[in-house]
Amino acid sequence: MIQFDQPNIANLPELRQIGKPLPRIDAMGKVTGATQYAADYTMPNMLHAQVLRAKHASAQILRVDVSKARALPGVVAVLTADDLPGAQVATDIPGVTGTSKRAGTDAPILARDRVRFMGEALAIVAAEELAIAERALDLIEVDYEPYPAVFTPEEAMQPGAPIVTEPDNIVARWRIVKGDADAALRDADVIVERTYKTQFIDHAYLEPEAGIAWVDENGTLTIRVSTQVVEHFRSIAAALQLPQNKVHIMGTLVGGGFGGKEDITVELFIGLAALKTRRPVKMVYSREESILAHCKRHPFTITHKTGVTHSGRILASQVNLIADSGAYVYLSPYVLLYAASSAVGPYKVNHVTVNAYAVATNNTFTSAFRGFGAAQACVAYEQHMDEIAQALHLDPRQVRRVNYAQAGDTTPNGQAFRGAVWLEECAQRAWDALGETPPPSAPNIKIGRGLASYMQSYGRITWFHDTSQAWVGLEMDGSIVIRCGVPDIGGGQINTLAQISAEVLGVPLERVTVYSTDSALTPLAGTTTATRQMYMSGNATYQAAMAVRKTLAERASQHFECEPAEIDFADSAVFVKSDASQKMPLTQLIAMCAAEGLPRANLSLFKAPFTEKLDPDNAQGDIWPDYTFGAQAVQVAVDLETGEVRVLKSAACHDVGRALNPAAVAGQIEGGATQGLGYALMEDVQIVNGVTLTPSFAEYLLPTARDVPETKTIILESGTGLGPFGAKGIGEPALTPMAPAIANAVANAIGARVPQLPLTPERVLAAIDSAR
Amino acid sequence: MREFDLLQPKTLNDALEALAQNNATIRPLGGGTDMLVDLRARRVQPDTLVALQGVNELRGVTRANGHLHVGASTTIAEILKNPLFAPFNALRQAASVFANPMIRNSATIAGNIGSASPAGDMLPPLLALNAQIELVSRNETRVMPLSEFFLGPRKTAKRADELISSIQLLVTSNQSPVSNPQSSAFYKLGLRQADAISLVSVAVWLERDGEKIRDVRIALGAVAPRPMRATRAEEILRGQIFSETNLKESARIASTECSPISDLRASADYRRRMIAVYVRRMIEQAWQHF
Amino acid sequence: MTPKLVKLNVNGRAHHTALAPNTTLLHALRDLGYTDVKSGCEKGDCGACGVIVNGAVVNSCLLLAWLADNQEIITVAGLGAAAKPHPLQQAFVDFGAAQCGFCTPGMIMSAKALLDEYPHPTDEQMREALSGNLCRCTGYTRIFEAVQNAAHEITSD
Amino acid sequence: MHKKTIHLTLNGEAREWSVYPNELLLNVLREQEYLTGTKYGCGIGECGACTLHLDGAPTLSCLTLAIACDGADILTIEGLARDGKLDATQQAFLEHSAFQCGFCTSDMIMMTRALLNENAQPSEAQVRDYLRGNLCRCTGYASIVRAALDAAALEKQRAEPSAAS
Repeated sequence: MIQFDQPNIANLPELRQIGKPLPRIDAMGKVTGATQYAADYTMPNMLHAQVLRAKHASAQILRVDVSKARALPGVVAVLTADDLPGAQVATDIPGVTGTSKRAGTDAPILARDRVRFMGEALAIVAAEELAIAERALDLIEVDYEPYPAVFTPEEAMQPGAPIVTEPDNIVARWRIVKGDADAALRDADVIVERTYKTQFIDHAYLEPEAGIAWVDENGTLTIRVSTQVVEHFRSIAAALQLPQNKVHIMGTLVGGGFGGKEDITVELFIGLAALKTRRPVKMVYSREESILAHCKRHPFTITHKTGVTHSGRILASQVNLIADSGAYVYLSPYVLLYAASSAVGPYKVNHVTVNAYAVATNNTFTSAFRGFGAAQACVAYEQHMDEIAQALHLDPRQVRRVNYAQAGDTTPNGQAFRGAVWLEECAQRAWDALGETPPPSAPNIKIGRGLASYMQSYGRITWFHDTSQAWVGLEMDGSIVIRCGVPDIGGGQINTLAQISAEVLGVPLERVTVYSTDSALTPLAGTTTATRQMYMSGNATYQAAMAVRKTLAERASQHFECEPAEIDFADSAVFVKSDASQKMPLTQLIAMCAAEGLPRANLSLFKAPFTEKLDPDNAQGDIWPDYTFGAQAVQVAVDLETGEVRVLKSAACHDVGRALNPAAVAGQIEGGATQGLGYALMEDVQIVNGVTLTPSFAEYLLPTARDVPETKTIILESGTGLGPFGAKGIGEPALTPMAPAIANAVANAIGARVPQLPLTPERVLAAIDSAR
Repeated sequence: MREFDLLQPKTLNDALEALAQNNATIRPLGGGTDMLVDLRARRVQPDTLVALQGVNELRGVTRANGHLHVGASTTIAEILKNPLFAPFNALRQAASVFANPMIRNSATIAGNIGSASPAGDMLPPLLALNAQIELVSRNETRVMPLSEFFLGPRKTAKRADELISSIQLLVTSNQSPVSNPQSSAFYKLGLRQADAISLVSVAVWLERDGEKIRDVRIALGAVAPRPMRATRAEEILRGQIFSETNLKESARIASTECSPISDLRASADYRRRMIAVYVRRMIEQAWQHF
Repeated sequence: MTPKLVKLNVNGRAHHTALAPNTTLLHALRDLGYTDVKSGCEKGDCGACGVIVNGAVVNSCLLLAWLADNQEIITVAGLGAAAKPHPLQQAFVDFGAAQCGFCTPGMIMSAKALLDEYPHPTDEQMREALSGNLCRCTGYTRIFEAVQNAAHEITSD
Repeated sequence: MHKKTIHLTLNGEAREWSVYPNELLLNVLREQEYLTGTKYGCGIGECGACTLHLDGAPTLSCLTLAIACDGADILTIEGLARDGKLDATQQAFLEHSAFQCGFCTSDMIMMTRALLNENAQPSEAQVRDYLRGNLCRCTGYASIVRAALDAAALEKQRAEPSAAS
């Protein structure tokens, strides 16, 4: 159930569609099966591609012999690294990390001399039928020679450890210094030092990675692919040595992303095969391939050393973070920055030192995942808040209360929080929503409660100089067309734009059509990552729609002989606010504008705040446009004899600034919390000595319909967000506080803490033993 | 997926004929929920599959001569729905947590038995209920206690030319004046609330005589190379007064009788401990059912 | 491995199609154009490929197509279309139960099978019926609301 | 109605087709072989868009039963270029921009190829006469005729490389 609260709505304009839980425009296609996802497209004369993947985590490749595979009838092409000299996948964001790109940053498309993780791609087969391609993989002979390997960041940081990527294994580091933590720790009444660990997890979108590529008659490589980033056409062009305007990404509706479709997936494999064969080539990852060979969430080891007063006030924090980057760099430097910058959470701490390292190992590579480092940081800082309270014999909520940041307080980087910072409000409401604690159902059951507050940025890093563009136009029949490059990954990205334009132009939502996700045909809108599309493309759409409205209002004001400000639009009509009889159909006004050559469309670019890079000495400076704040409370039952944990109740409260579509917002919050539940209790990509022990959904467990608790979702609207109508992003924030809230609830129930996610029954039972 | 030929016999004779004619690479196909997964993973490499779906002799659940005859092709979903299974609480409980509803609609009882996974959900309750298994081939029919059927992980006493034709369960009625009341219970400990692979599973069956446990069978899953009976733990309880002390001792013995391994889901030590907990709980639960 | 002509009755339409014995119903349906049947794991773990065969919802990835010869198969597209959606489909739209939408076809088929058996399912029955269909976006809450409201809608007609 | 298996050569490669007696060559090419260069324009032999070479002779594939092609040698526009090198007719059409929408281009080229096979030095009148059954709605034929004539010259030039230098 959604509780809906509007404590600060007075400064918002009258709204007719924004704020309503309208059915999404993409919903009917999805529920009737009409929506076509990437794997649903076929083309005449299409080939099927499969990729041969390394069977060793670290090895020299002595020989790759594809002759037998090439000779198999029905095989059209077998490609190895020899067929694409020099081609690399850029895994750093081109042009934004500035100075010099670290050596060894890029990943090969196909491994040539060495494989660095089990599952790395070695060869591509394109064949007439999928079964033939699969058979051809068996015919490729590879000789490996084992190469020294390292599987934990701690070992990889030791001198003399095998080097995974040149020049050394520390692929990224951040050192943040604010105030003087050493000195302030000396003044503390109590010092609490603890270490927390998180695991590899998999995005586990229901739609495996998929795409189809073809070369058109102009030599343009077109790739229809399930992606969060159509702008990859540039790095694809670079890798395949094509001009940027000869690579065309046509996105599709994406069957779940969560960061896992932020990096390139099938694009280069099918792109290469299409270029070589000049035939359409389709590739769909198997589930096993998706789990084995695509990126994972970074495991972190986070150590907090915190100095506090007896009353619970935090004086200083020293935080060390070590992240496992896996075999390649990908987005590790930025994931690490998110974690480092939010290391002490939404609390006012004047003296902070953060040291953060991302370290290469021979594990599957890690990269973006909803929450992007900030979620891992929250697992640590929110458990640590409870442990501080325990050390001081105080109520954890009280310790949070005395330390919550206020507007104007600063992050470890010195960035000041702006707008409403409703941490206490959210925590109180989430906690209250749990209601009375029920008695345990059996003597061996203990009930526990936990809370976690959080901060999570929305919008990209501000020194990336982020922009988005949208085109909004009115058709002659009064329908709206939006053109915007936004990929819709299921969060309602497209519907949000539709709802904004429908509101501004007074047209029913169902009369809006959005053409999206095409790198060549829709204005580029940037990535569907970093909780940025509502903020960025929402604002671009708002600006474009407002520009159209302005033209129309001016023309209407001439007709009605009034001021343009007196004109309003609703229900496909235009009218004078103060005199309802002064009214005409929108189509009539559109026709007048068309007859006079007045523009009925606008292309608008929205710019996020731009900042300079951080101070290299102490990482001081602004990093993000703004933050979302909120809290998650849970109630759990723990079986003291078995360690089994059941989450009984979940209550989330987030200040989303403005809920443009409350049903969609609640859907994000509920879905994010459920991912957080999986993170806390069952999800674990177990990679042991480089071998993934959890290659399918039988071993890698997602929460089922039976695992989700009674759920309350409380949406607060401060109206102070930077998005249209004062909205804040909620995509990533929804997940962030759930796992630590559950960890705190379990600790509350059993009187001991499991410092390592996930909280398996066995680990919980061990903690119960230790507390006895 | 691997290439194979698919035979679709309409009669049991035709199916058995096919199995008798072919070499060792022929395999029967029941609901397919294990077989297709194994085929994809290349765990099995048959040249020929014999689909049993169309063989009517393998269908149906009938009650006769004090026994329930459960056709090999009986689906797990049917065990949940058919009232004839009502006396077999442990079997019903196992069916209710077996994989998920879609799998239950396809998966068959014989398929679960034939797969002989140490963690097969239906196996401990069938052992606790002292099920008999009937195997048929072109030349003979043999019936054996299910406890003798499992030889090791995925290894059974079934020959390649044989099919599981039915399972037989002894039916007794709690209303009957001639027999003692009986009760059974099952629990599966998994890592989530549905569609989980068992860390351990426990099934117990009790026959009550006043305040005494007249007879008892305890079966364990996922803690040995094959589903097993905890016979020494049974001995502690058999013919004894139902007491907390006996219960705990029996549970303790059960945990020493099993030989679990450590794997990605849990350690051997944890599994042993959970056997002790759940043997005790299931006996309590079955007792409370009286 | 000789192909055989198989008759698949899908959503009331008969298809005669030559299929190899190792073709799963999932691939047979998708090759016939029923791309509303999704492939998520191909081993019965996720439920995205759920279809109703002779009244029972099954994983089409675990059923060989030959064994569906002459059987009645219903996919989500057979329940209704945009012009005339099934009450379950309408409820999924109205309650925001579809986010990325990839699990939605299988989820609706399991919900359909549930409501066929229990027109007024309890929360327990509903959760169990949907427990073989993984959803990674919604956290299931909105799906539960949609199913219960559809049940109400169907039975009040 | 039963399918029959036939064998033929398509663009130089051996093919086995299983076809119903009533299937048209044009449709089999487009739908089974995905050779969509051969176009459907009218279905009654009035436009020439479906022209290909059957045993060397220009043939309307919309009026040809596939089942009758057992043992035949078929060449379509896709098989004209050899070893990555355009045929002289293709090169000439390219250089003369002898197309606008491009829909008749395949058949015009296939006809020109057939013409040059029969007559290496055709006159303009002979070109126009040969192409009379192939309709073009865009170009007014002028550029096509120029291309056809030039193709003859180009081919002559290719055959005598020394004369060209």
